[in-house]
Amino acid sequence: METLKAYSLMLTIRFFEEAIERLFLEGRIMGTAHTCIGQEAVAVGVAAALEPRDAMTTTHRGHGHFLARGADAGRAMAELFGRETGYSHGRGGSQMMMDPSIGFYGANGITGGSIPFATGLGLDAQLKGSGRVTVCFFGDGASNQGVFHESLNIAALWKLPVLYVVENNGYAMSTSTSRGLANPHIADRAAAYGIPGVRVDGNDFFAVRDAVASLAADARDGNGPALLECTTYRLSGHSRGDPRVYRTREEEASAWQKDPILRLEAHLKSDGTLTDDAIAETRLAAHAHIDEVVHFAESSPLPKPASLTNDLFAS
Amino acid sequence: METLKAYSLMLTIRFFEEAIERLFLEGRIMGTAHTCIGQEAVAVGVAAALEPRDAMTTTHRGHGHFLARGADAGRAMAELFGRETGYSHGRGGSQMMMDPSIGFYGANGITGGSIPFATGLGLDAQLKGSGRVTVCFFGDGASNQGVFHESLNIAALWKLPVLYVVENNGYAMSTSTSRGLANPHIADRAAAYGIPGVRVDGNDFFAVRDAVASLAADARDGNGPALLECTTYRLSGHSRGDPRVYRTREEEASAWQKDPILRLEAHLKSDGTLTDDAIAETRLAAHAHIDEVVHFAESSPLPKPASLTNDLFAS
Amino acid sequence: MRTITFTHILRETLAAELRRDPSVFLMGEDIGVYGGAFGVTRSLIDEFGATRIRDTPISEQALTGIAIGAAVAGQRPVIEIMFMDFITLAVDQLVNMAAKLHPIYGQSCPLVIRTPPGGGRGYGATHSQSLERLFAGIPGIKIAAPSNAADASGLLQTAIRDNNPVLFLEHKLLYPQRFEVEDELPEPIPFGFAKVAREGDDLTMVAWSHMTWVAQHAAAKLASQGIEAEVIDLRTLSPLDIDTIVESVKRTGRVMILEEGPKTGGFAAEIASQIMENAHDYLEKPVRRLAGADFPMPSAKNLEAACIPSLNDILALARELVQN
Amino acid sequence: MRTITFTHILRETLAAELRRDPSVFLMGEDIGVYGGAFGVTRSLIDEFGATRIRDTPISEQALTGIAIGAAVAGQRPVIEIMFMDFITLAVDQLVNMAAKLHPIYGQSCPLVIRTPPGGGRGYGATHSQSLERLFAGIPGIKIAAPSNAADASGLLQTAIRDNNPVLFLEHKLLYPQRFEVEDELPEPIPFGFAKVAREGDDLTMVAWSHMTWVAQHAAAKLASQGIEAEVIDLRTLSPLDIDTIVESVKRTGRVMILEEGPKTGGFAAEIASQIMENAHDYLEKPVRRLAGADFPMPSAKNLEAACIPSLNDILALARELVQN
Ligand SMILES: Cc1ncc(C[n+]2csc(CCOP(=O)(O)OP(=O)(O)O)c2C)c(N)n1
Ligand SMILES: Cc1ncc(C[n+]2csc(CCOP(=O)(O)OP(=O)(O)O)c2C)c(N)n1
Ligand SMILES: [Mg+2]
Ligand SMILES: [Mg+2]
Repeated sequence: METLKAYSLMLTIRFFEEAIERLFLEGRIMGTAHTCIGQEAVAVGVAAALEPRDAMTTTHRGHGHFLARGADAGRAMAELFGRETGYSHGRGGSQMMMDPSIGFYGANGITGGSIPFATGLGLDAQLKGSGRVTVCFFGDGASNQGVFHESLNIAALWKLPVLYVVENNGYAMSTSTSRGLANPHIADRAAAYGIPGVRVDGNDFFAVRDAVASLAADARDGNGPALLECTTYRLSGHSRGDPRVYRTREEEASAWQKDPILRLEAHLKSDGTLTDDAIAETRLAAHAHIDEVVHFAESSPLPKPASLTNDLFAS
Repeated sequence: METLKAYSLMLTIRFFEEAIERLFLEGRIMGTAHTCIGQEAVAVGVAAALEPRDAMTTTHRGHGHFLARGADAGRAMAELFGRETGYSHGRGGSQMMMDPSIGFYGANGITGGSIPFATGLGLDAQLKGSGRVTVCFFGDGASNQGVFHESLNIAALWKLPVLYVVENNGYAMSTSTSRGLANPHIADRAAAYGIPGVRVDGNDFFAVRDAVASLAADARDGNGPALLECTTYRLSGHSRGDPRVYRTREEEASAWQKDPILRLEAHLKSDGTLTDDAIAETRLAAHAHIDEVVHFAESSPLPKPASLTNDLFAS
Repeated sequence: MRTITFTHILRETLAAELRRDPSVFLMGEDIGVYGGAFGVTRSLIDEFGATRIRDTPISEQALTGIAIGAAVAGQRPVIEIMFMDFITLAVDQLVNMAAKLHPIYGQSCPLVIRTPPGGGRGYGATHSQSLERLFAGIPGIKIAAPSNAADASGLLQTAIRDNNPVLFLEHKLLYPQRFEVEDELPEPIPFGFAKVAREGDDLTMVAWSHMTWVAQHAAAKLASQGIEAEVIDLRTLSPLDIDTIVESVKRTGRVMILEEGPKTGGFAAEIASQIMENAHDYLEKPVRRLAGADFPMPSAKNLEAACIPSLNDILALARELVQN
Repeated sequence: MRTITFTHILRETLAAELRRDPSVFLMGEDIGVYGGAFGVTRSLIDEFGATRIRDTPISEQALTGIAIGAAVAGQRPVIEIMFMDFITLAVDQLVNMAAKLHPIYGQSCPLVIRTPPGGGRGYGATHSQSLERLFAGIPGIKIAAPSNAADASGLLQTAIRDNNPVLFLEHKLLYPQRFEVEDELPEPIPFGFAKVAREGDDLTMVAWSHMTWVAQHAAAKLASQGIEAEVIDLRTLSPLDIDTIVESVKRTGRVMILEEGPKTGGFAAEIASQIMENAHDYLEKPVRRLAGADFPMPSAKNLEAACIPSLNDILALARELVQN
């Protein structure tokens, strides 16, 4: 993925998420959602290093991963609107969308719930010899779920081609990593399974991309899984209506200084790839795209309850 | 605990377990049981280092721990016979006995199931400031359960006075540690939680005792939990009727060379504590004790089904 | 008298119990400074501190097991499972450990598991389930499912003072609802006593938790049409007060059981069976269950609504039941 | 014809399916060289190797979740949970992931979970439970519970070829039992079709898994006393063949449902409710459930026996049902 594409994807994600926060405030969408503002470099950095055949699972905070992987933003947004055109026909909502045609296997709303699923995708790849690498996203909080431990042990034991990417964004809801993890260096947990544990600055698109490229290549070569910790910060609240009483506005302000989008923007400006005008244009285009996305979603038809009856089981 | 007492306890455990294997063969007891032949030095070494106020949880292979902790062998055996005089009035069987009066909180038959329970005992001790240390026994196989990870993280985070003792006896049923653990050095898992991980020869009574004494003192002093790996070997089959197809007779023969009881016996002889005659006498006494135990158990009355009706709930 | 939300009376009750008994403590994810996902424990940390209002990592299995161990050792933990859907992770600890402690080992396990079931908020298939069915068939676990503030307080007190594991259901639609209550917190309400929420002789509606309100609205509507429905609010599922149900059914001869969760394999089936076993000869019509769709809860508002028994569903069934 | 144990026909069936379809593989604890705790998979590793007869660490939650992921990707995993009691550890993965895949995401999840429920072997409270109740109320999971070798084979084939999660119950008392079967493995048996294991017009007995045998023994005894009991072997619980039950009940007017697990909150309640909903007017007597004690399974032989419905219990209830 070229850097410009990455930049524009990061903008798309940011504006998608901002739109969602707005839409909730305006009462135009219901239920709940978790936005990934501030973490766009992880999503896009990872996606930039993957091949089309590769796979990905995500978390409750998964819009960015999905968009980075190539989702149709309109259909994703339609899912949040609970419309028939949504990825899950309005049945899933923010946390429950999949699109195997682009190697995207979603999340299920259970923190850590997709870790074994991703491991199973890895087993499938190994059985088929498909050369597919699966990226398994999860958060610092999710790394405390037992199934993390079970899955990594098994993946390591069987040398499955899975790259476990923990987005350490400092918090699990209100619980800071230092209050949730006895050893807040999540990459250190890799040693328990005898696999590589690597830590990168998750706000640095290039660092994420390069680390993933290298670890994915290892996994593809049959060297087994790895654990990649991307340190970042959740600039948004945990979910809508989070008063963020568990952290200070100063801390947030300083985190905003490290906004991964501004960082990539600065890079693109300093190396001459983009002018201020071009930046403004790209931003405008991304905004316009999201406006269309929202319009598409909101004007899509509602799903029909009758459609449920026959869909419980696969035939 | 003086060494002679430890030696005699190890014999009691060995003969208790041998009696059980015989009783199954003779069809005098039913259900199932897991014997700890070969692992007696762990049970007794740990118990020797604990104080009366301390607590212990065990595993499916828990008779040795229970006896080392001071259980009445007759009541334990009666439980295996399904008698009213058993610790659980015949309701529990081999895997389900507790006696809080001696700080023994049993197991529940679910591999790893007692790890959070022990952690909860540690929380209780911390809340009460009771100075109690809890030893949590589990096997190499159990260390692959998610709840191991969850519990150790929490215990470390909260600095609970719990000593996690993994009896690495080489196998989880038929699964050797190298086929069950990506990194077979279980003590290495401690680093994930930032706690001490120590490995000792679990067939060496003194090594176990001293390691526990030191780690328990740390825990009592408020320094939090530790993970102690005791390497040993399960000389018996996994449970009754195990044809042991997963390992060779040669491997077993060489493991028998390291029998912890013979080892302690040799030590006691070489340092002049015990003569050959005294050894024979101690063995005879232990045998006689177990004969009585079996007699007590077998001649105890059956429990009455009617007793169940009112016992579902505590009042 | 005063008005109070379900959330607030739960908080007051927890505070009162924390003051009353030093062995009571709360434990769960984000229950401290954050106050819990639904705000029930908000500000309790100010009075009771982080030791007794204890945040945990995201480790439902261990936090439940830790509470069990602490309970057997003499504490009275009240844990919060943020959404009932997540209790699936603690099933082993509850079924194989907590539920066995007294019947097998003779140990008390005074543990309360507070958790919100239910849909209606568009949270989707893993944040909307009514999973009392997972525990209703497990001997050794009690289940309370209050529908209003006074009952919530009285039953929660009883749950905390009980020496057994109690699953305490707080339907998420109830949290913001306001109720008239006495100024003082009520006395503990003994388990196993249903409440007749509305009297009537034409048919019986059995419900619990949020469904009680749907039933009561329906009953009010029916009354305006000359049909007097009795509404029985179970308050606890285990133990089940079958006597009150049977007494009512003997009078009305017609009964429907309302359940939010999927119809198949739900708790309404147990109630229906017991009614049949105890009042068969008084039934004018077969016992009817009106329950959720046999489908995971979808998130879209219109789909979600279609999966939960509605006022209209109840009215239609009630009319059918009272016919001839 | 030949005689074969339940264990052996399961093994033959697994082998046949492994040969037929390269995407089928087995996974579980100690299923390889050891052959599984009950020996079902013994020697399969010799033909199919350790890749397709895959031992796992003791990690029920992950192994289930891994199978789910692999299934969605196109494999057909057949996992073994060594005792059904341990499936408590996999409830989250089954309820929140497997059961949601098709209804919510539109994905197929061809997964079979083989596991032995049941008591009778003195294994105690965490190795003897009949926990079909945990899944019977979860839309999206199918449940098969064969009682004999031919059904076990036919249903297992169907389970493996089904594109949905199927819980496959192998009662541990059935494993060593011998059955007459054809020389060839039977054809796949479609789900949702109960079998009338014995015909009779005086009363109906509904059972599944091992309880079917207790029912048949009772029916034989009753026949010698002039009472003709029809025994319906459900074969699958989800989907439930209510039609066959109703047809029988319409003839007999008297029905008992047999369940090994505790009575309260069990699956018999669902069956009883559906009978009432569909055949109320034909019932001469209320539907009766004969089920296990509401107590965890004790290990002592005499206590265990007291917690499981016995031949005598059935005979007594049958006589009561056919009176006047
Ligand atoms: C099993 C389970 N427990 C708790 C929750 C509620 N919950 C949703 S997200 C979240 C925090 C997750 O933290 P982390 O894994 O760090 O991801 P982040 O939100 O920071 O992206 C919690 C507690 C859940 N959805 N599932
Ligand atoms: C949850 C669960 N899974 C599987 C089992 C079956 N099982 C009993 S003991 C055992 C092996 C345990 O191995 P380990 O922890 O090393 O203890 P050891 O038997 O070696 O003492 C297994 C698989 C069980 N009882 N519980
Ligand atoms: Mg986080
Ligand atoms: Mg072992």
